[in-house]
Amino acid sequence: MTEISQNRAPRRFRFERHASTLLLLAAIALYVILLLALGQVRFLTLDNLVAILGRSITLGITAIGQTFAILVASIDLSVASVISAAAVVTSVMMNGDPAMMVPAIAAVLALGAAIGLVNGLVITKLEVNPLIATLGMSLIIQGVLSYYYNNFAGNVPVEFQIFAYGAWGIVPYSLLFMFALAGLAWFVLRFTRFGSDIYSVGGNKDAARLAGIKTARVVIGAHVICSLCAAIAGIYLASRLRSGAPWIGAEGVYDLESIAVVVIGGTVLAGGRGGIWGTMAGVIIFSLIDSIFNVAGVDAFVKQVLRGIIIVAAVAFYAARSQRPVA
Amino acid sequence: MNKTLLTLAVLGMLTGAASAQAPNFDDPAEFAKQRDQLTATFNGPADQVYLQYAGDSMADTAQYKKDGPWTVCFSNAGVNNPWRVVGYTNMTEEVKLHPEIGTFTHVDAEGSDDKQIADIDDLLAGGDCDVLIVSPNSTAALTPAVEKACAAGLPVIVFDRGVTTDCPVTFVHPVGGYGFGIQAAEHIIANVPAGGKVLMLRILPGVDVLETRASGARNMFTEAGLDILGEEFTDGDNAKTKSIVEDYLQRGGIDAVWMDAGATAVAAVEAFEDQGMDVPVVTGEDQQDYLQKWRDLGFKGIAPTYPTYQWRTAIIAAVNTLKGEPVPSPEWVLPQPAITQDVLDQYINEKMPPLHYAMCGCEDMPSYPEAWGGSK
Amino acid sequence: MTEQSLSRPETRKRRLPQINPVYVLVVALILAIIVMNPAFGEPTGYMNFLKRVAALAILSAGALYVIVSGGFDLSVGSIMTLTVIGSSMLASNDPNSTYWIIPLMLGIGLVIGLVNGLVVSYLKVPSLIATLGMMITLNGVAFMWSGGAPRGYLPDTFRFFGRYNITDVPLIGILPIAVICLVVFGATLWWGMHRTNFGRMLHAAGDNPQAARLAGVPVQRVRISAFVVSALTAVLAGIILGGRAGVSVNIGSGFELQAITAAVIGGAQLLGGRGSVPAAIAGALALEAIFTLLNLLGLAQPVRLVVQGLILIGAVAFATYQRKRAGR
Amino acid sequence: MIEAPVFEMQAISKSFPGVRALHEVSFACGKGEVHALCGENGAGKSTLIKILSGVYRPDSGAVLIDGTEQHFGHPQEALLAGISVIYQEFSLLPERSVAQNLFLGREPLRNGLIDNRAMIAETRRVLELFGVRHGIAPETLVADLDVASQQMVEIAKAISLNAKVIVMDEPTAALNEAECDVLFALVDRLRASGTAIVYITHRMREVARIADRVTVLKDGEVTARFDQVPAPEMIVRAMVGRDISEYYPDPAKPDEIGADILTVSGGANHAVHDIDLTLRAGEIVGFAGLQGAGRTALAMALFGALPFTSGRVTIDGQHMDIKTPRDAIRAGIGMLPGDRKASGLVLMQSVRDNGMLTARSFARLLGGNGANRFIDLSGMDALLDRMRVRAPSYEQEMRFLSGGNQQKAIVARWLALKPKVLIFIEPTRGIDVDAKASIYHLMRDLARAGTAVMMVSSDLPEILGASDRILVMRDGRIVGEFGRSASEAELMLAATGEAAEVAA
Repeated sequence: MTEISQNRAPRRFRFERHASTLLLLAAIALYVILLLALGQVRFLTLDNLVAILGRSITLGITAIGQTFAILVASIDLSVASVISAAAVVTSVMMNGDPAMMVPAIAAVLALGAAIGLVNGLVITKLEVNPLIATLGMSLIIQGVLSYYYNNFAGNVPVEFQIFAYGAWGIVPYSLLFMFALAGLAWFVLRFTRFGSDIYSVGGNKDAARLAGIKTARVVIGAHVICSLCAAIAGIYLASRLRSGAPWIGAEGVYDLESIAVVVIGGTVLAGGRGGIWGTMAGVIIFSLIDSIFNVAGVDAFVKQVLRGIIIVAAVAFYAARSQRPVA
Repeated sequence: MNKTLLTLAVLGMLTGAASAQAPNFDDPAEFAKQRDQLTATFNGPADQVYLQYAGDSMADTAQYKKDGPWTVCFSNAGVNNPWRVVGYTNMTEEVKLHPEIGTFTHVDAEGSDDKQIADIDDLLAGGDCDVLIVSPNSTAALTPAVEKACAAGLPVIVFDRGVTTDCPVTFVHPVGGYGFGIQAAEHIIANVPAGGKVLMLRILPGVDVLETRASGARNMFTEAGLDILGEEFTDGDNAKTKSIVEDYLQRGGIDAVWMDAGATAVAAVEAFEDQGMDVPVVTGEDQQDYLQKWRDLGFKGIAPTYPTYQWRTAIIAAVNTLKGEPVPSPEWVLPQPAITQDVLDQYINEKMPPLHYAMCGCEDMPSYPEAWGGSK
Repeated sequence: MTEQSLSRPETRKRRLPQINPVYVLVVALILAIIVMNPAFGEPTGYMNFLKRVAALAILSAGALYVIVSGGFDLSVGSIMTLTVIGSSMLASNDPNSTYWIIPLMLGIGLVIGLVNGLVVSYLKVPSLIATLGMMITLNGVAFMWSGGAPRGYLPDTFRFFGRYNITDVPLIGILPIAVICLVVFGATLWWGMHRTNFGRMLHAAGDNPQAARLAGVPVQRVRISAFVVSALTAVLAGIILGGRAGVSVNIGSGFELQAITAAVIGGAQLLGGRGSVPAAIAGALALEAIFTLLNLLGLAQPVRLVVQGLILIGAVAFATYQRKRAGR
Repeated sequence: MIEAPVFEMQAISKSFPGVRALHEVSFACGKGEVHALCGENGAGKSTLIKILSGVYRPDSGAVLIDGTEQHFGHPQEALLAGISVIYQEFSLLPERSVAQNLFLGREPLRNGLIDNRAMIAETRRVLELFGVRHGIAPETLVADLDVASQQMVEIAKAISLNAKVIVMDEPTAALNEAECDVLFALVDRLRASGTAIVYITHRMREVARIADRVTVLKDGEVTARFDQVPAPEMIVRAMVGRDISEYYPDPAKPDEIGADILTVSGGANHAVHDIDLTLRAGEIVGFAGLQGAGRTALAMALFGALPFTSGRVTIDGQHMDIKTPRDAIRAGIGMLPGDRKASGLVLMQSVRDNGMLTARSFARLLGGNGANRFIDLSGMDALLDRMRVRAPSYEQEMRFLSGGNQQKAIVARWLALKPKVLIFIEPTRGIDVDAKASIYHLMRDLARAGTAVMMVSSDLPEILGASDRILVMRDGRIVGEFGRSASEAELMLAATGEAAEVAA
């Protein structure tokens, strides 16, 4: 088979590279057409644009991390639990005291990094399928968390709520933060050796190993980043909800949704191909869909049906053209 | 993962009247207050329970008076369980009774705090709302969003679960969790001899209103000298409920089952039935399936309620506000009657769906019963 | 000279027939339960246990088909929900309706399985995403159909399969219908997986789809069939669970991951090629036994989650370790 | 031995489950030396190299670099020690650019960040060593390159490391003559600069052209070591270990070749063009050519895996429309893929299941898996016995068997269906010598029984030894037809389409 698979025609249009942009444009077009058709032009304002972009900050931050995990041909189902844990620890540690803001954030980030480290170690050293490893981790975190807390616990000081509610003009800090984080992630993937290694390990683990890359470290690193992002998302959610509860991660279905937006953004589940901006496009598409549903007054149940179909259709939009077999 | 979602859905259905303070689920003062309210007389028309209110403190709403047609916006925590479905139907039917409401905009947060905050932002950004009704997904989390809406000059009506601010025009809710627990516990104490064995089945820990239901009942059982076999969490899952009761039956007899919510009461009853045993006292809630099971098997049941008519009341409060009429405030406390053996038959309606909540206060509406899935 | 090179290590390496650790686990757990609660050792005790686990066990055996073929099926829980809600909507309390509702539900299951399979095979959507989409969609459909709350009861004829016991059976006293269903469907699924050409092709397709295709296996059709089998067993599991527990809106949620967990505890290889129906059923028994045991020990729900997580990771890590030790 | 070898491997032994790959092999290479490592497929060359480069750990023996013993646990350690390898299987990432591949895992940094400009400049510099004629742009994605260019990138990757030792594992498999010359010039230059080069090949003329010394491996042992390049025959004898005549079965006698079984006229798809071809009963037709010349693509087209988009195929004179492998199998065509692990075997299943697979695929879906209209289990066991598949039990999982036994089990798969045409792609790749001979005999037996056999191979001696007729392909076309008396040089000439030196 080697001969054929490599015997490709040179220089063809790389559809996958542009598909997420096409999908985003389609969603925007649909939204605008819908507003015009319904005569709801009052939604075509900058305020509303900001509101739409700001809908999915938690999902966006989580998805940035999930992009790393998926690029390296892994996956992380534990992000929702990490979000809950991070939010609860944030709010319990701060407990209204502004002086505890920095220690709390540091502790939560350390917690996130530790969880990512364990995920990575279980996947690389015990060679447990990432799906199972992170699902198991998710159950464990959720269990430990619900053992100690069963409601909203603690609260964050008013000063800390600026993270979620403060704004620069009409643009919330959190939105700027998300895009800054995405920029940072893009930078890491594009300009650092670690970022390059992520693509290599995700693309072909054996080749990466032969080239002298310590593949296990790269996988672990990707998982640490993934869990760190989930922890940041949890911190943000604590600021937004003013407190943390052990169910808020699961409530938002951030595990499956983050995977869905990453895949819709054109990062392939098999790893090695994709990027952050696709993921951000995926996040915005999700926000737009939500807004479209709200504007059109779609019934909650119909909404769910449509959302399921959209996820599959969007992924099919790329995948059907790919020659690779899928599992 | 999804089990958690399920429990959250159930949680959404049962959490109400959350107190604004830090969680304290064993508050003797609140306990006593609710105990009194259960038997107190309420103001308002006797035949329209959804218009009744405790106390006589009213809010002046003249500043919100506005000519119709109005746009009424409603940010809903979700319609992901039968209680909320019945409630939401009450609400939409109530809307139809008010021609002044030109547009009723409903956004559904699907059980997510994060999404509900974003939804309220959306409504504020482009919804052109004249009044905002909020059924918060959780108390503390939604407070900033509600405050933001108040700050935008909108009259806000909150119902079911509360928020920790008094900026809304009013907060509509029934008596509360202790009341529910008290009604069920009193019934058991009256029907089980001292030393009897009680199994307490709960949906999940940590939810204010469920905790108060349990703590109220627990204290009463201990006081009455009943033996609490155990407190088990069912996740609101029929199958699990059945398994738990079966396990307890294998280990010995049960004299009463106390339930903090009625969703799985029938499963608990069936566990006795399937073992070929007589059904002891099993408490429930006002779902049709439980009421009918109770009547058919003739066990000693009781159905405390967390009435769905508060969804009607929320619309009425909004309408009154926009009309500039006074509204009970800062809280509009609704009566919370229990269905007992004496009145059982008048609440049973076999034409209604099994998980229809009988205490809906909706029988007088023109579209009853079809809109609720029933037939005449 | 050439003769020397024939002394291959493999001839020395005669492996003992290994017993799947899941069976040891089940026996140990059940013994532990009996020690904690002797009543469990009596027929009513263990028959009730089997009755309770029947739905999950059948579901796991069905889910195993998709796992062996190299995919995931996250939609099974929502199929169970749809089955229960749909049946309650259609039955309108008519006991005779069961006879057409069950075939109809199986028909719906067939269509769902076909769609899953076609989307995975022809649209090349990874099964994780395809069935996730299906899960969200079907939950929405179930809500749409019922308007958010069930609108009818399941007639007793329908609940027969999950609820009723044959009493006065010699030796064992009671024999729940659900246990009979478990044996019948379990045996059928075992036969399909381990005794037919289809089952072997399923293994081959999951093991190495490219090789299977070049060996003439109709890989896509085999995969689609696996999704169909999975969806059909989900309908059956839904009927049994609905029979046992009655109608509720989220009855099936969480079962998709439990089914995968059970199969994995039973030694199934994620991403395909290896799996055993009896071991998957034993995995389901083990899972339920753990829950029962933790309940008996008075451990709270959170501890159950932790234990479940540890067992999940432990089972897979152990299997990997064993395989590595056996040599690659 | 050399005074101070750059690296020295002492008494290396290595076994894998089911096969002893190396037995006490010693090997060394000095500064400025090109040491050819020769051996048949499966002789242990690749394993030896993988031990040198830290992919495998030896079971026993020592690796010395500049006189100090090293225990590489990871390829990176070997890279740091100055050992760079051009692997036979490409280790390029198709979705990354040429420059990114070249600097995989060791991107140049500036202020801690990847210096893309330096990376591209350096890539351009290295690629220029091959001559501007090839014009591979550093920014191109590897997926967009043809096979020869990919091979060039692979070589450039190893060279750009400035390693002390460069191992080249059959680097010319995909190159045409001119490209080979560029490579040889490069090797000369590297030698002059003092690099130690291990050059793996089984092409004798390449050995003659560039090697200083030769070591021959056979069955995991060193069978000969020459300090000067000897006559090719001596190397071949050391590689094969016995007379060629014993090794390859007799060719078909003229009367054994029967009727036309399969014909193709004007067959074409995106990879092959203008295919006119006849396969006859009793005849083994060998297909030679460079990698990427379209041989495998042709086999895949005949087998329906990448079907012809135009042209006409007949079997036994009847027109066949073959669009899928199943169509091909129904028409009586079988195929043994070249990359057994990736495309042939279902490794987690038993030997028996592997053998039964195709028969079961064409039997009743819900029929019992013990027997079908083609064969039953005892029939399969008999077939496996007859082919002398060595396994402790036929219930043994396939992955525990050696390459040769795996290959035989796949042959059994096809024999169960009694195909009219059987296509072998690289039938002896990764198979030890003894098993190899039995595969050749098996092919011959099949042919004698009336099967038309097509063999695609990159191993010219194998093509010459086992075929009755040889077709050479280049750029997707059949460009020459030879009898088995042709020479390697003639075949190479046809395969590269350029003037070739006369060699072995």
